[in-house]
Amino acid sequence: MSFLMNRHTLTVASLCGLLLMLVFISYAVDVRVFTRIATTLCINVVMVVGLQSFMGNTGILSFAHIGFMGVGAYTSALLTIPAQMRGMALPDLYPFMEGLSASPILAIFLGGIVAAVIAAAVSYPLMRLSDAAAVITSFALLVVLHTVMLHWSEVTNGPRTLFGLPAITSLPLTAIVAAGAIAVALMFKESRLGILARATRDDETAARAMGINTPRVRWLAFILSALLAGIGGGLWGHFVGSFSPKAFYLKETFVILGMLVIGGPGTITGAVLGVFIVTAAFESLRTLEVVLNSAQIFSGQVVGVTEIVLAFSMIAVLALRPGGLVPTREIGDAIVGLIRKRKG
Amino acid sequence: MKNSLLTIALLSGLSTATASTAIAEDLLIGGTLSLTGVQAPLDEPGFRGAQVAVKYLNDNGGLLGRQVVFSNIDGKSDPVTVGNAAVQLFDRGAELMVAPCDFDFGGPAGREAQSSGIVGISTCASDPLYSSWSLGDKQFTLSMWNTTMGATAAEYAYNEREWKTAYVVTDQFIAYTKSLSKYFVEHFDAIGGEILLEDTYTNGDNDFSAQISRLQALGQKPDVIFISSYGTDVGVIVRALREIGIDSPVIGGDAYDDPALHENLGETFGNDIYFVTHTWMGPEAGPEMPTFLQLYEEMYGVEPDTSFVATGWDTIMLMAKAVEIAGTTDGTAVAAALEENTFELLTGSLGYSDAASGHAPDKAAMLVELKGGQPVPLGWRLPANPPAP
Amino acid sequence: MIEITNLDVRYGAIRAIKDVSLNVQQGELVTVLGANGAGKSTLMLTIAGALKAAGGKITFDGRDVTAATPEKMVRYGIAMVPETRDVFPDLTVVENLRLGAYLHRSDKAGVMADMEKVKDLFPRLREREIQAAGTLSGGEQQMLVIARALMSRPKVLLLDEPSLGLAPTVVDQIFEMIRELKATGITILLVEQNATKALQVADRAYVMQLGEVVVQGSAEEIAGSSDLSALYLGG
Amino acid sequence: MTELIQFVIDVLALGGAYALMALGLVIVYGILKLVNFAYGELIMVAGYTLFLMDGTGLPWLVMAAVAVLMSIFFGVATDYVAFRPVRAKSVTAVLITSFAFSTILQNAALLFISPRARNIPLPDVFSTTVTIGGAVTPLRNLLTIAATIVMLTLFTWLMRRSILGIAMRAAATNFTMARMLGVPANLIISSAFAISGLLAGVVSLFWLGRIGSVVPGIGLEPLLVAFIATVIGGMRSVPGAVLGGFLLALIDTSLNHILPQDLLKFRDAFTFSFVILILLWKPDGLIKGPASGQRT
Repeated sequence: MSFLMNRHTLTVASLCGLLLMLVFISYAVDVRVFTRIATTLCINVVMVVGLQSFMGNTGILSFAHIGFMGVGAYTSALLTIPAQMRGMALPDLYPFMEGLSASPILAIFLGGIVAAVIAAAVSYPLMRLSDAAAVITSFALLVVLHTVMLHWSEVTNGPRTLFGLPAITSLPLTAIVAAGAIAVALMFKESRLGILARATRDDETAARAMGINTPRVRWLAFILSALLAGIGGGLWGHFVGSFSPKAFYLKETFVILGMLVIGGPGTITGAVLGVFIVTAAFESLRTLEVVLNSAQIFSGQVVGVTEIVLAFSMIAVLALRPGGLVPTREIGDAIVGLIRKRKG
Repeated sequence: MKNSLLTIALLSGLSTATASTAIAEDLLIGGTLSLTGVQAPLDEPGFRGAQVAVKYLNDNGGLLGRQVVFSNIDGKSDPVTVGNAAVQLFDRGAELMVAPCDFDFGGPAGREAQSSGIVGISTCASDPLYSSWSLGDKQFTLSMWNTTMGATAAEYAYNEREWKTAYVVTDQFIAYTKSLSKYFVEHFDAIGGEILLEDTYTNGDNDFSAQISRLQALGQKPDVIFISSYGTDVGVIVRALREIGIDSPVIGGDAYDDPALHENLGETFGNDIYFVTHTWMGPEAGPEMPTFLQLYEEMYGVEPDTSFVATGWDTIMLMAKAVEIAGTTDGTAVAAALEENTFELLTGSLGYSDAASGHAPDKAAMLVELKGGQPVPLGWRLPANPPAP
Repeated sequence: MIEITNLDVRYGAIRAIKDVSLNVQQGELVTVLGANGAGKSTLMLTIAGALKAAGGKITFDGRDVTAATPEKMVRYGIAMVPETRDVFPDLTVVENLRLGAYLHRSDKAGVMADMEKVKDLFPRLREREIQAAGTLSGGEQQMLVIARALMSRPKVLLLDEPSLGLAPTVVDQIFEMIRELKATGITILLVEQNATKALQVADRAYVMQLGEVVVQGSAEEIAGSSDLSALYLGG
Repeated sequence: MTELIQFVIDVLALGGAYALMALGLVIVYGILKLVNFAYGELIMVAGYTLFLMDGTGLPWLVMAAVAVLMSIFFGVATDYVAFRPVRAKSVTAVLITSFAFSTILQNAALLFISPRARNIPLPDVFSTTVTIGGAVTPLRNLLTIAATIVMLTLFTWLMRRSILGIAMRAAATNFTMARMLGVPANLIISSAFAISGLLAGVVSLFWLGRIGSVVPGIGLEPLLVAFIATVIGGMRSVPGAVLGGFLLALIDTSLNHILPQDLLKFRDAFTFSFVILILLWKPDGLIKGPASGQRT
C-alpha cells in the first residue's frame, strides 16, 4: 500500500492509465481512423515527453528535437527496408550499407541510440549557452540536420519520399513505448541529475556556485531527449511507411512545441496532457476543415485553421499562464496532496 | 480529458456511420489529390476534370447502374497526409482510388489502395517507379512514363531542331524531376547529342547563382537547356538564365503545363520554351476533345487552361470503362480489364503492359511551345525507341 | 513634495524594503544613509519607477505615483542619477545630454540653452563633448549623469551614491557641486555611504538598516548622534 | 576582368539585400535581446500586398510603397501580438510566441489568399538587362545596390542625428536608464519593429523581384540569411550586421565558384555549423556590440 502511495508511482500510473484508456476506447470503437489518431497521439507522447526532459528540466528551448526524430526515422528505415525494395527506395545507397538489416523493433531502438549518439557528439559545447544564444544554436542545429537529410541522397534518398518501411507500428506498441517514455522521463526528473538540472534552470549562477557542472547536466538531459525523439521518429516511420525530410522541420517542431507549452513544460503530466488536448483540438478542427471543404461553403480550400488556432492558444497560454496548464505539480503530487488534505 | 476523448470517438463514429449509409447505393471513388501545396498546380486541375467526368457519368445513368460519388480529401502535397487521407476514404467505403500525381505523393495512396485490394490510378504520375513493381498489381498511372517524356524531348531537340549540345538542370526534389532528366540524358546521348554539363538544383532554393557560375565557366553556350523542375522554381530558373543573357532554348516536361508559370514568365521571359505534356486543350488534340471542352465550360464557365484537367477526366473515364468491362469494381477484375484493353482518351490512346512488366503505359506525348507567354501546340509525338526504365 | 508611506519592495521572496515611510519637502536636501545592502538603492529605484512596490504608497506633489512607469516619473519632474553611473558609453557626451532633454525635444532653443548652462556648470564636459561617454573618467562620468539628469528640468533630483568609487579630491568636487545645485533651489534626495560628507550638505537625514528606517532627524541631530557608527556596523 | 566585374556586382547586390535584412533583425535584437522569428514573414506580407494590388492599375511605385507600409504595419503588429503580452515573462516565452506569430501569418496567407504561388506585378526595369564592362547583369542588381546605399544612409542619419535614433541606441545599452530619462519603452520598441518592417519591406521588392512570385513559406530563407549574417557580424552591432551581410554574400558567391556541386548542396549545413561555432567561440560576433545591457 505504501508503495502505491508513492507520488511518483502514482504519477506514472495515472498517466499510463490515460494511455490504457485510450487503447481500450480504440478497441471498443474499432474505427481505423480513430486507431490511427490514437497511435499518432502515443507517438507524440514519446516526442513531447522527450522534449520535456530537456526543456522542462533545463529551461532551455530546443529546436533541434525534431531533427533527432528524423535521425531515428531514417536510421530505422535503413535497417528495415526489405532487400528487394532497397534498389528502388534508395537507389544511391552506399554498397556497404546494403547488407544492413535488423528487426523493426530493434531498428526503432537503434534509431533512438543513433540519435542519442549524434546528440552526444555535437551538443556538449552548446550546453554552455543560455537564453537567445542557446535557442539560435539549437535552431542552427535543426537547419544543419535538415540540410543533411535533404541532401544526403545516398542514405536518405534526398528530398524525395523514402518508402518501403514495414508498417509494424501498432497502437499497443506505441502505447507501451509511450508508457516507458513517461516512466523514464519521470525517473530522470526525480533523479539526482534531474534535480541538479532543475537547479541550473532556476538559478544558473547559484547552481554554478554550488559546483554543479551545468553543461554536463544539461548535456545528459539533451541526450535523453534525443534518445526519446529518435525512438519516436522510428515509431512514426514504421507507422506512416513513407516520408520525406520535410516531415522533420519547422511545422512539426511547432506542433510538438505547442503541445508542450500548452500542457506545461515543467511537468510530465503537463506534457502528456498537452498532447491529449492539442490532438483532440487538432482532430476536431481538421474534421471541421474537411466538412467545410466538402460542403464547399468557401470558394477556395479551407486550410491552416488548425495551425492558426494552435498558435493563438500558445500565445494566450504563455501570456496568461506562462507555466502551461500544469506548471509545477505532477498529478501524483496532486493526488497525494488531496488524500492528505482529506485525512488531515 | 475524458470528454475530449469521447468527443473524438463520437465524431469519428458519427462520420463513419453517415458515410456507410450514404454509400449503400452509390459508388464511392476516393481521391487524395493535393489541392494545396507544391503539387496543387498539377492536381487541382485534375480534380476539376474529374468532377466533370463524374457529372457526365451520372447524367448518363451512372456506373453499373449506380450513381458515382467522387470524394476527395486534400493530400496537401505531403506523402503522410495522402496516406492518412487514403485510409480515411477506404474506411468510408471507397471502391476505386484516384491517386495524386507523382510517385512521391501518389505512392502512399497507391500502397493503401493495394493493401485494400482495390484499383488505384494516379492522374499524372510519370516516374517509372509508379508501377506495379513498386506499388502492386492493382496500381496504374494515367500518364506516360518519363522514359517517353524524356525521350520525346530529346528527339525533338536533336532530330527536329538539330540542337547538338545540351545543358541539363535536375531538381532533386522528387523522383519525377530526377528520372525525367535521367531519361532525357540517356536518350539524347544515345541518338548522338552531347551533354555539356549536368547540374542539380533543389526545389525551394530560389537561388540559381551557383549553377549559373558553373554554366558560365563552361565558356560555351549550349544549343538547348533541359530543365527538370517543378512549380514556380521553373520560373525562377528561367528568369535567372535569361537575366544574364543566356538565350538558349529551354525544354522540359509536363510540370511546365501550368498557366501560373506562363503568366509568371510573361511576354519577356516566356519565349523559346518547349515542353512535353499530356495533351492539348483544343480541337487539334483529337475528336473527343470538343465534347469535353463544352462540358467543362458548362460546369466552370471558363475554358480549361492546362492539360491536367484532361488527366482528371481521363482517370475517371478510364476507371469507368474498365469497371464496365469487368462488370464489377473488384480490384483483380478491374486490373485485368485495364491490362487487356486499349482505351481512347483525351490524352491519347492508352494501353498497359501486364503486372510483371510493371504496368508500363503505352502512350504518345504532346509537344507545346511557349511564345510570348502563350502556349502553342506542336503536335503529338511518340519517340522511336525510348530508354528502358 | 515626495511622500512615502509604508513602502514594501520585494525581490522574489526577499523583502528588500520593509514598511518605510519618508518625506521630502520642496527645496530640501534630504539624505538617506546606511550600510551596503540596507535597501537605499532599492528605495531610489522604486521612487523612480524602475522597481515595483509590493505594498505602501508613494505620492509626488499630491499625486499617487506608486505604480507609475519610469518615463512617467521623469515627466512628473523626478530625475534619477543611479549609483551605477549609467552613462550610455557608446553615445557622445552631447548625445547623452540630448537624450536627457528627451522630454523637451520639441523646444530646440530651450534645450540648447540648457545645454550651455550645464556645460558652464561642468566645464570638463564642454572639453569632451564629442567624445564617447565610455572614454570619460569616473568623475567625469558622474558629472555627465548629473548634467544629463538636469537636462530634463527636474523638480526633484534623486542622487544615488554620487561619490562611490571616486578619488577623494573628486568626491570633494562632487559635493561642492551638490551644494551649488541646492543653492539653485532644486529639491534633492541623496543616498550616501559617506555619511560625514552627506550630512554636511543635507537638511535632514534618514538612516536605513536591513530595509527599514531606524533613525531620522535633522542633519545636525543625526551627525551628533553617537550610535551612528554602530548603526553602520549593523549593531 | 569581365568576370571580376560580374563577381563584384553579384556580391554587392546580394550583400546589400542580406545587409538590410540583417539590420532589421539586429535593430530589434539590440533593444530587446530577443530574436524575432516572424521577421521573414514581413517579406511574405509585402509580396502578397503586391499580389493583391495587381490589376488595380496603380503605378508600380505606389504599389511598392503600399507593400512597404504593410510590412511596417505587420512589423509593429508583431510587437503587439507576439512580444508585448509576454515580454516581461521569459526569453523562451517570447521566442515561442514570435515563432507562433510566424505560423499565424503563414497560415493566414494559406487560408485567406492561397496555398499556391501567386505572381506579383513587377516593373519593366526589373526584367531589363544591362552590360557593364562586358558583364551582363540584371538592372535589378544595380537597383538593389542603389537601394542599399540609400537605406543605409537614411538609417545612419536616423541613428546618429535624430533624437529617436539616439534614444534607440541608448535603449540598446541600458533600457532602464533610457526610460528613467523619459524615453517611453513602448515607443522605442515599436519604432524598432517599424524600422525592421521598413527594411524587410524594401528588401522584399528586390528579393521577390528575382523570383516573380510569392508563396506562404517565402519568409524562411530570408530569415535564415539574416540570422547567419547577424551572428557572423555580431548580434547586437549595427555595423556588424551590415558587415555580416556583405561577408555572407562574399562567402556564398565565392563558394558558388569554388565548391564542387556535391558539397555545395550542403552549403546551408556548412554555414549553420559555422554559425554555431561563432556563437560558441565569439558569442558577440566579429564586431562587438555596445556595452552590455539587460532586458526590460
